[in-house]
Amino acid sequence: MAARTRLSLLLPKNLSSIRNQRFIQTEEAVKEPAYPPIVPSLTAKSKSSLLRRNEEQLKRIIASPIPEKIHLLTRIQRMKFVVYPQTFARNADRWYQHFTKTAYIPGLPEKFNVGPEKQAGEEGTSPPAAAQPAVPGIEGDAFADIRSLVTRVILQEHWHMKKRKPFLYRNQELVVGPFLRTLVAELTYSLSKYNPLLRLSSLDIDPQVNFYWRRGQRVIPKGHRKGNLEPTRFQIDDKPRCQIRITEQLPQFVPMEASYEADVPEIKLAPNLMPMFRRQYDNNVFTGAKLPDPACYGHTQFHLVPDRFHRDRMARRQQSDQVEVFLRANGLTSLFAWTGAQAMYQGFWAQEDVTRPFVSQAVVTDGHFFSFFCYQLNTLALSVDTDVNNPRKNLLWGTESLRLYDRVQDGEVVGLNDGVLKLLLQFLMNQP
Amino acid sequence: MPVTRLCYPLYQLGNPQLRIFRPNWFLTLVRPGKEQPPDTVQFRIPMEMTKCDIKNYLEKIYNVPVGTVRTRIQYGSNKKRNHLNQRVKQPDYKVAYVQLAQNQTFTFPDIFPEKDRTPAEGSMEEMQEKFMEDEKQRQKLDPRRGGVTEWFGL
Amino acid sequence: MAVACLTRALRSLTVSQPALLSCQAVAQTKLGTLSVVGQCRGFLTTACLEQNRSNWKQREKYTIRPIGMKKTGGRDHTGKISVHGIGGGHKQRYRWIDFQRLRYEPDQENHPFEEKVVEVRYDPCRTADIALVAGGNRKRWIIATENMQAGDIIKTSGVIGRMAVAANEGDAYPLGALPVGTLVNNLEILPGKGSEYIRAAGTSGILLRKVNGTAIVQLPSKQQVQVLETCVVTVGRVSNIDHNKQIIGKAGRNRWLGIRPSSGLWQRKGGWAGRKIKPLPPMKSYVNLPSISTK
Amino acid sequence: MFPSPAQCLKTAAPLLPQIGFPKDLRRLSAHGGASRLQARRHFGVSSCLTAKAPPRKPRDKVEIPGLEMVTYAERMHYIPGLAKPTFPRWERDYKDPRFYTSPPRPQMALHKEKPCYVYHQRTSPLEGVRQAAWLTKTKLITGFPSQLLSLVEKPENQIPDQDERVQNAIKHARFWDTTELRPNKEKYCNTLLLNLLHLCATLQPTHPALGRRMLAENYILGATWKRGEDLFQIRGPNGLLHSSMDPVPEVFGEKEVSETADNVLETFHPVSPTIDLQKVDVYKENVNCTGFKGSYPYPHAHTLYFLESADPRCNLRPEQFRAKMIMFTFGNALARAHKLYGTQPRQVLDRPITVQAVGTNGRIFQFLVFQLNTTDLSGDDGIKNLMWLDEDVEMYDFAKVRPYIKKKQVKVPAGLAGYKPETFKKFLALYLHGAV
Repeated sequence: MAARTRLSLLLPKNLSSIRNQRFIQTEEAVKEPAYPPIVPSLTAKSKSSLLRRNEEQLKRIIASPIPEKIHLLTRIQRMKFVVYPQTFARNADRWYQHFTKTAYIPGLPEKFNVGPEKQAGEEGTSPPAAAQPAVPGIEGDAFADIRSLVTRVILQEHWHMKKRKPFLYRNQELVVGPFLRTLVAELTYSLSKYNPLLRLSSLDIDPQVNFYWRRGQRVIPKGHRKGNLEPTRFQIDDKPRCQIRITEQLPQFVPMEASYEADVPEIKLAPNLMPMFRRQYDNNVFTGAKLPDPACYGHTQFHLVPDRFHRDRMARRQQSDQVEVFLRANGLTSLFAWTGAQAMYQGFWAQEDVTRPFVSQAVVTDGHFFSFFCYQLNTLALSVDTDVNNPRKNLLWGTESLRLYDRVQDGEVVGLNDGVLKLLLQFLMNQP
Repeated sequence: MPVTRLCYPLYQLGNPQLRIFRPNWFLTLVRPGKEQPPDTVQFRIPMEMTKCDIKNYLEKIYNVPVGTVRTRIQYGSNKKRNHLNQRVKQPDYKVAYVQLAQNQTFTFPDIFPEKDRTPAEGSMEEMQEKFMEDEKQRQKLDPRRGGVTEWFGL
Repeated sequence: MAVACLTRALRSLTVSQPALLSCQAVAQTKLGTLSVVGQCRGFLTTACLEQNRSNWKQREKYTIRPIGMKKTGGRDHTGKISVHGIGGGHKQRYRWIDFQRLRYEPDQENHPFEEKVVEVRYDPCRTADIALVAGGNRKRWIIATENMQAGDIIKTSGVIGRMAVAANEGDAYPLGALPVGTLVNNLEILPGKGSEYIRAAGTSGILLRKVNGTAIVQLPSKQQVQVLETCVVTVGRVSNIDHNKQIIGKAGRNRWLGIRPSSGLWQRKGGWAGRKIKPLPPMKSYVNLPSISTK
Repeated sequence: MFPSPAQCLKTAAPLLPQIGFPKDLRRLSAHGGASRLQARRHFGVSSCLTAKAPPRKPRDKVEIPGLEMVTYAERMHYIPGLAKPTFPRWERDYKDPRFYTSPPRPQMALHKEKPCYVYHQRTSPLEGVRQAAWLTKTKLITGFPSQLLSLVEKPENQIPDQDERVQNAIKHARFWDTTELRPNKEKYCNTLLLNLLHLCATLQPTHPALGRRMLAENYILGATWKRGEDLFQIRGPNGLLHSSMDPVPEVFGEKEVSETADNVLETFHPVSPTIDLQKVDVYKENVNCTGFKGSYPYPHAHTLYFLESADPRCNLRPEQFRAKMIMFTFGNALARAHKLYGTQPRQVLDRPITVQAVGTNGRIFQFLVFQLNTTDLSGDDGIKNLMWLDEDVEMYDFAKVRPYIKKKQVKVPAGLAGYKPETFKKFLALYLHGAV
């Protein structure tokens, strides 16, 4: 106390000299700006401070290396909508198009255009189509070989092999699942002669594909965060039957600018009316292998329609109109998740949008019917702040389901459709 | 089948074997509180009714194509207290969301449309309205004072 | 109801009074079927102690798989405590020991047979170690002897020859076939019944003498028993000989073993305390009892 | 202290209905012992009080011969005075699987006097490989066949960047396959095998004969043979089968085959060779099925792949796992031989049948080459079958997500450590056998 009083008494004497010195200093400082610019506080409870913290976080994410980046982006767990690729919801494809900002284009891209054109003619007359060389590189004998190989694969699973009777609603899993797996493996191996990309590929059986993104926002209606804006989060946990990963990227189907005019349905309603449900667990972004794997690009995914959504069961429940919708929704979400995860493995995310399109293909099948989907990821900027003035859209091409063969009768495959087989070969032959 | 316990008349020999009982259930079509997709219809239904019941009810009696049915049970509030400070429970009810099949849509009809409410010239209402408006105008503070209270004289 | 119960109780205390009727009794009189033993309930102090008790030990077929046990807590089938001081402890699984060493395999009767020791291991349910032996088409658990190891071959025979056999440890013979003075364990008291004596860790009995068709064995307690010479014994000493040197160490370890502390009630030491010098009990004879045929 | 009886009566009165009261009261009070008995009953807790009343005796029916009982059967409802009708016991005339009870065992259609010993995928034989060798009458040679290993030494039979790609396959199985930190054992075991198979199959452009192969899973095998006096069967699903259009060339020449006649099978005396096999007496005789019906285009079993942790409910120890591999390889060969040469036992097969097997637990591999020379398995003498078993070959030493640190020293670094390229060479040699 005493010291302080003494100090205060002393101060007035020295004050004038101190003041003079300070004035000189400030005049010099104006000339050369030695002070950093005035920024909001980092710790205060204000809007500007919040903005600054967000910016700093953004900078930190952009500056960090890719594994760190993915960790930072998926770190915080909140309630998120779980998107099931194989969903029971009706008319799910339109909702999913909105969530992923994807435009659906019926038919296949120009590259495979030989296939769909033939489709129309082929239903009735197969001989002219078969004569036509459909797949580049595989003609005549080579195609006949592969055709007989496919016949053998079908017969093995459906005719030759002695199996236990599958349990109720496990038929697809136990009969068609091994068939699809064998078909894909054998086709990949026999085509690796023509497609050198497949030699370096990696074939995953029952892999796991996850993707996490944000799209849209809502005002929190109640609770202690009431009134705040909260981005709507989505998570896809997909489990394809098998998938082929490659070391090089597939070429784009169309340039990015072609997607500007495409039309994406807009749905204003909350996603839980679809219905979708929210859960909270680890946010995962995963292509089927972790980051150090060299085969980090996607080639083709193969999905199996489970018994629950089998065509016959849907027809029994008078939901035949939903069959194609279901397949489309499945192809759309699975491909979006896979390509999105590939893009994120290259370091792109909502704030750093993709510089080159990412491309993957998928086949959804129930053993008899095959539907083919191609996906081109043009943008990952889906969250609210990045979505404004972003004309890019993701593109999905898809066919209706096509019948590979009619039935197996007395050790013979009846009505094997060459067009579908060629389309399958074309998909596998796709290379940069 | 209705689940309620009914006392059916005792079967006597010689009566007809096949008897049909209509369900004694009532569905209430309600206006959705939150906006629903156009193909979704919202009902209030009795507690005992199941999804299959609703589907059959709508399809068999009203010929409505039903896609899927989802139900939930709404908890009636028990927050209110009576004069003895005991909790008073509102009854629970079940809500069904019916998605229509075959691309059918449904919008809840506007039963009480907004009428044009311009009162007749020179009527009592008009005069009353005018009076009220004047009164309100008078109650307002002087905008020039810029929110300074009345008692604070300049 | 409470009032009724109370009045009923008090009424029954006063002897010389006109009886009064309780609610139930009146209900019965109304029906006109008043029996002397009415069905009214008395004061109930305890709930019915019926437990979910199926007999886990009762099985049709022998198995070497460990069987899950249900703890009794010292209660018997009526639910009353029959053994004090039991409860808790580590969970244990029961391994079914085949105590009848001379159990022939089906359709191979009366041939001496050999078995191979597969495994010697600890058993939570007894102090001795147990051994898994395999022979022919079957496997079974037996009580291990002192030096038994995995890979040993042990012999079992039911033949009593003229000469005494030179038995190895772990072999099983009838008492009549063994030389006098052999250390034995797993003693049967009736031929074919299964061994009941000398099964604890580190114990052994001595074959003292053989008298016209019977054998006299000294038990670990120094008591002598006389049994038929066809009773099968295992040669040697039971395994885990250091069991009696183990130190429990703390009260908690006894709890691990499922032993609860005694009541703690102070009781004046009476005649039970202190050393007593008593003569050994006379030799016990199991000879005259009717024997069960070996099966 | 006690209330007088009158008071008591008064207090109890409103509780009691009045009807018939005084009469019964008098009767009870006259009966002197009643009150004492009541007292005992009210304070006692013995279970006889709480017990239920004994069930009423059923009324014995009087049957008068020649007199017909009038029942209400045709009236279809109860009528007092008429007797209750008795109907014959209802027998179900249709088949309902929920209420099916099997007939006693000896009356079953497939019941046989002679028992059969069944080997299936969950059998864990006590003696392991020795027992399997006895059951299949096989001469065991440990080690890997050198002529097969020389196949892989040639550079054209190797995959480009072989070591790196194999290491990537291992890393994919052990580290990269899951979003979790590390995959569990069942998962990485399966993934590693599939990855290695995929690697081998990418040799197809250079070796077109590899295209004449096919993978099959979950097929059901069945084979029957007699060994000594006993009947044996092997049946059920087993590992992943790699089957081929062409037969696998035999590893041993005829000279070596004829030399096996001198070999003496190892016995394990006190234990019977049938120990731990399932003994059944209801079975089909002559079960012989390769698992495929019709004219299957890939009839020759090439290699069987077994996973040690394929069945979570049945964990076999390594010795028993090897025995399982031998038995099922033998079963496949035997089923094929029975199809080719008939089920009658033959002393020497014209062309021996070779089947290979690979077993793995995700780190340790077992390689087996089995050659079926004879189907005459009854006696212990004569030509024997042959097998080459390479036990416990390690693919790598450690695959650790976190480094193993002891005493502040890194004993094992994180990641794949101690990769051994020879193991994959052996794997590739078995794969390429018959295609080069």
